[in-house]
Amino acid sequence: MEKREVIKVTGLPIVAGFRWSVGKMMEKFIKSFADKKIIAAKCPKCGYTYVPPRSRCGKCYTKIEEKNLVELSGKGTLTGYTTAYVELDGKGIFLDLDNPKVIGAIKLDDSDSTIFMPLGEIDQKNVKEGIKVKVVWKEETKGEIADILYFKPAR
Amino acid sequence: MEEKQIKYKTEETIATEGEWPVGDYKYKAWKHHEEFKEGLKEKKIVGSICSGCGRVYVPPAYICGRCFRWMEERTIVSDRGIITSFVLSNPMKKGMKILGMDPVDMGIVADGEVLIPCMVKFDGSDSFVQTILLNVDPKDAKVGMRVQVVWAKEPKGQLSDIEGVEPIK
Amino acid sequence: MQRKIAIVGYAQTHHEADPPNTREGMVFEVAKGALDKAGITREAIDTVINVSSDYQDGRTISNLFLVMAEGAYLKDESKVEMDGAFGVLYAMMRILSGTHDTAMVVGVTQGSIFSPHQISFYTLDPTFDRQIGLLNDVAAAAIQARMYKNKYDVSDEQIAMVSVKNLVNATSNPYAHRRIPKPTVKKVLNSKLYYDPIRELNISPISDGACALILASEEKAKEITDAPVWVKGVGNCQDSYLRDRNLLKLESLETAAKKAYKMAGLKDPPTELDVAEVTERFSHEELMIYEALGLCKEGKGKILIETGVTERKGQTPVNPSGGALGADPVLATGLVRIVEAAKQIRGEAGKYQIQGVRQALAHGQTGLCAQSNIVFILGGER
Amino acid sequence: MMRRNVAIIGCGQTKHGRLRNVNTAEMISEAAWNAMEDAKVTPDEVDAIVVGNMQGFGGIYDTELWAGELFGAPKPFLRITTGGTTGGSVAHGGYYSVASGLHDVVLAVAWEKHSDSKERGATTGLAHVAMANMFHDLQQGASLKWLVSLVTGAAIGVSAFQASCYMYRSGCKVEHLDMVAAKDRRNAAKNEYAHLRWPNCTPEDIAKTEWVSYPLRFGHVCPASDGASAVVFAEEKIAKKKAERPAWIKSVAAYADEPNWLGENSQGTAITDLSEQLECIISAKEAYRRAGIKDPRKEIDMAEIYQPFPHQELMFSERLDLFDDGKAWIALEEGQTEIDGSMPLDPSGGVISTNAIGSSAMQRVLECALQIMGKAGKHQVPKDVKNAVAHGWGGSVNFTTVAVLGDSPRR
Repeated sequence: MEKREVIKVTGLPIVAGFRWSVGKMMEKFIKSFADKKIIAAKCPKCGYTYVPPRSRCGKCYTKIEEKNLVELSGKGTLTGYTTAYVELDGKGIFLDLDNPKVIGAIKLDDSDSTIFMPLGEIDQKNVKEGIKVKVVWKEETKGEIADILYFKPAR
Repeated sequence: MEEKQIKYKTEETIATEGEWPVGDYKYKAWKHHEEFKEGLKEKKIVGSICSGCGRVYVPPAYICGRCFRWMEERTIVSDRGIITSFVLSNPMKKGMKILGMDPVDMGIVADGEVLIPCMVKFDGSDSFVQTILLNVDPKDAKVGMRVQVVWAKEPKGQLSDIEGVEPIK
Repeated sequence: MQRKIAIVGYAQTHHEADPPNTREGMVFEVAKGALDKAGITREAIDTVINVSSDYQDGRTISNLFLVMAEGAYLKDESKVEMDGAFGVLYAMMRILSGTHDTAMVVGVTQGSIFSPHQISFYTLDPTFDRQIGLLNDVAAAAIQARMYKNKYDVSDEQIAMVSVKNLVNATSNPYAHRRIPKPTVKKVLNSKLYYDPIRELNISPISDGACALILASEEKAKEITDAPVWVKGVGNCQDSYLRDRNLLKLESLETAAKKAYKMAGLKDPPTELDVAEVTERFSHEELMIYEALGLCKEGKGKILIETGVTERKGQTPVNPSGGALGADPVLATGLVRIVEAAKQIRGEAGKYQIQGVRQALAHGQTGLCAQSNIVFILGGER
Repeated sequence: MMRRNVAIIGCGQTKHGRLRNVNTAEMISEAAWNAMEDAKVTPDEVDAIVVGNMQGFGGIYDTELWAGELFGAPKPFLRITTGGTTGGSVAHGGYYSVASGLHDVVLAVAWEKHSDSKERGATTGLAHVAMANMFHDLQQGASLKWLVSLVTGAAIGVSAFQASCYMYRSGCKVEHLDMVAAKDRRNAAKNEYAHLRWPNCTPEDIAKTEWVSYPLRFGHVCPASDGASAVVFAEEKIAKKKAERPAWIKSVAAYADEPNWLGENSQGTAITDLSEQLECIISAKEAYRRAGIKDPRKEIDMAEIYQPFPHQELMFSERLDLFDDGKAWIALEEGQTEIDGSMPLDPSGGVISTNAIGSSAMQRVLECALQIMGKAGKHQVPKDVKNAVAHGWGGSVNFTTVAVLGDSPRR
């Protein structure tokens, strides 16, 4: 039995890299960030509005095309939240955060999806379900996901 | 010639990026190679033998899936055997990058060298071991060829103690 | 069902954080253990279903290296890459089709070699949520827990009571991983805060473990054992992606449960089920599971835990083994639930045996906030 | 007991190639919708969905959790993943889902999106099969020369070694591999969904390509494709109602052998001939027995074989008992395996022309179904196809999936 001892094997520092093509709908969505716009896909049949947009309605299976894209105001309602005291380091370890982050579940006005985005400019005590929030853009936007900094209380 | 081939391609949309840190896993393994390396130090090839079917596994394996039992016994097999398959690399060139290394520059292989990775079944074993066929003209490499181990001058008890195999004269 | 199917053998490892055992060793241990338990040899098995994950194992086609250890050499073999309970579903399909009569399902995960939480991150939409980088299974569950708490006025203490119940139960289960002396609500509420309101003891532990189970058709089951545990019903369903789902209830679990109840002929599950073994990766989730399974009305899960209905001595004990909060070898966890439910029916649960169990429920899940669920109804009598 | 008959009533796929204008979810749903439309069913009529791909290649875990809604979620989903055989295993899963009586109509979808990987070709995924072993060997003091020989010499993994074994066993020559590759590239030119199409390709064209590592040339090697394929399975009554000529699944079998290359963490395995492929012999035998096929050489009309490398078409056609062991190259020389031959092999062009790995073995099933349904278009074989065999191959050369399809239900 003592023969069946176990050793640990560590790998070479290799990382597998990926670059996911986003498709036409998502490309429009991300590129429109350059103009500080958030667009969504509205199902032509049932009206369910997806943000980020997608090419097929998950509720009634109708095909959604580029002509069904609509622009949102960038304002919305906080429907849920959590304060993060840790974050993953990318290798599976939870690291403690010196400054806890608030993650918001946000339903943008005129859309039905919930997006999960960082909240900023807000005191943790004031984070409540139902408050109105709005998007805060980088000063100079380039048409990339990082153009959205966070959401903050609307008033 | 290339232009006769039609390969389907579309226009590109932008892409998002991400990674999978495959090097950060902390795998667990048996100490089967420790046993194997102990043998190499004395120029011996260690295998495990199944008490059920008598098959000999090299390097030692721990479970015989045929007889569904642990393999506790060990045995020594010959350092001579036959080539069961081989392939030829293209000639090594300076400037080639393999896993980020330039093997010619690093002196691992000679400029123009053709590597012959091969599989060898040592006499008395039921496994093949993957190694390199040395000291032979690539044109003369054959499946079925009798070979013997080329041992490192001073075996240290590591896998590289088997430098490769060469034809038995 | 067009054939009757029974569980005739099972085995699990002692689930631990980082045991001195390999993937291969664990799989061999449980495969052999399950055969021994059933009193049969490898030759009697027709088909083998492996349950493991390439991401969890850090090997593409990770099951190929396990063929010999799981007893699948020259067997009709396949792999399900979801919770182990889905593996049982596939094994059942193979027997129901009439192609096979006996099947072994083997699930394995080594949380110690790479974190399942990191892997949960890889299930996110790579074109958006993965880029935002905030979510993972714990963060998503925290948002859900907060929503649930607010909507139904559930307190942190009530949620902590789920952890206490399961951790107390785990102390008498020799296979459980997380054993803390005298778990209390205070201990749970004082444990490290991850994502508010979720603390360390609200999250299932990261375990290494394996589990195997043998299924047989009616004819074979009767040859093999005097105490077959019959699979009376099964149902499964996968929900929409996180963004377009109502997080306040586990709709796909409700659908799955209804299907399983119907197949098993249950009319009033809370009274007809003697015990349930469910996969609660987070303690609030167990309350939501009560509701989805129809053990209580929406938002009333807290009453079941407060009044002790789901305690070992309660009317419908849930997770007498300690559940996933007691041990969570991710892909094997649902399989363990089925085994624990079967043990209760056979009266083999030892110190945590519930008296007089004739009908039991087992649940497995995959995905963030329990996106894909499967429910089994097991029974002892014909 | 009564066995339930199951048929394929619809097939769908994407074009294969470098698909950079869609994301994975859109790619999968395109194939799924094509199949549902072909089968004349809506998602509401589909009871359950079986999916699979090789997760390491695209970098997304359980893609269907994100993508499922585009083709049917909420619904019961089952993910089956077995390496190269994934597509075959997913198809088998679809078959068993219906045959079990638990579901009546099931959609099976398999895919791969290689171009999402930053590394060239399929190297990410393939290297990961061996990665854990390689790390282990290096930690145990394997030499750099050994590593270089492994990476350069055996760049296409174990297949070059297998070709070497097979050529020794059968006496076939590199010229025969050139002939197979040329035939399959010509067949692919007739298949609008194929990735690499080469009209009028000759063995001489192939012979002009450079060595990857002897005995395999670049002209022999499959491309790394993006693509998805899907089929709809239905029970007998629905199948007869929905499809004019359904493709009946007569049997499936998928036996596993000991890993042919190395075992877990480079332990030895007791196999020395990579071209023996016992698991394929047994899978075929079982599949024929279950299908009631007594003489496959007479009863099988065509085969779709999983052959990312040309020696595999010859080797597996023998293991599937369509030719004698070591004699397939003679049939090749005689033109029997051509699209208009007596035993057409891979009229679609096969994996050598299109390899979206997770989908490839599903494609074999799909292509057999198309041939039986008479829907294969320009690559429809001229003879009447009554029975066809679909093969998948993978793992460490130790997994095989076999499905026997026919124009009538199993009796």
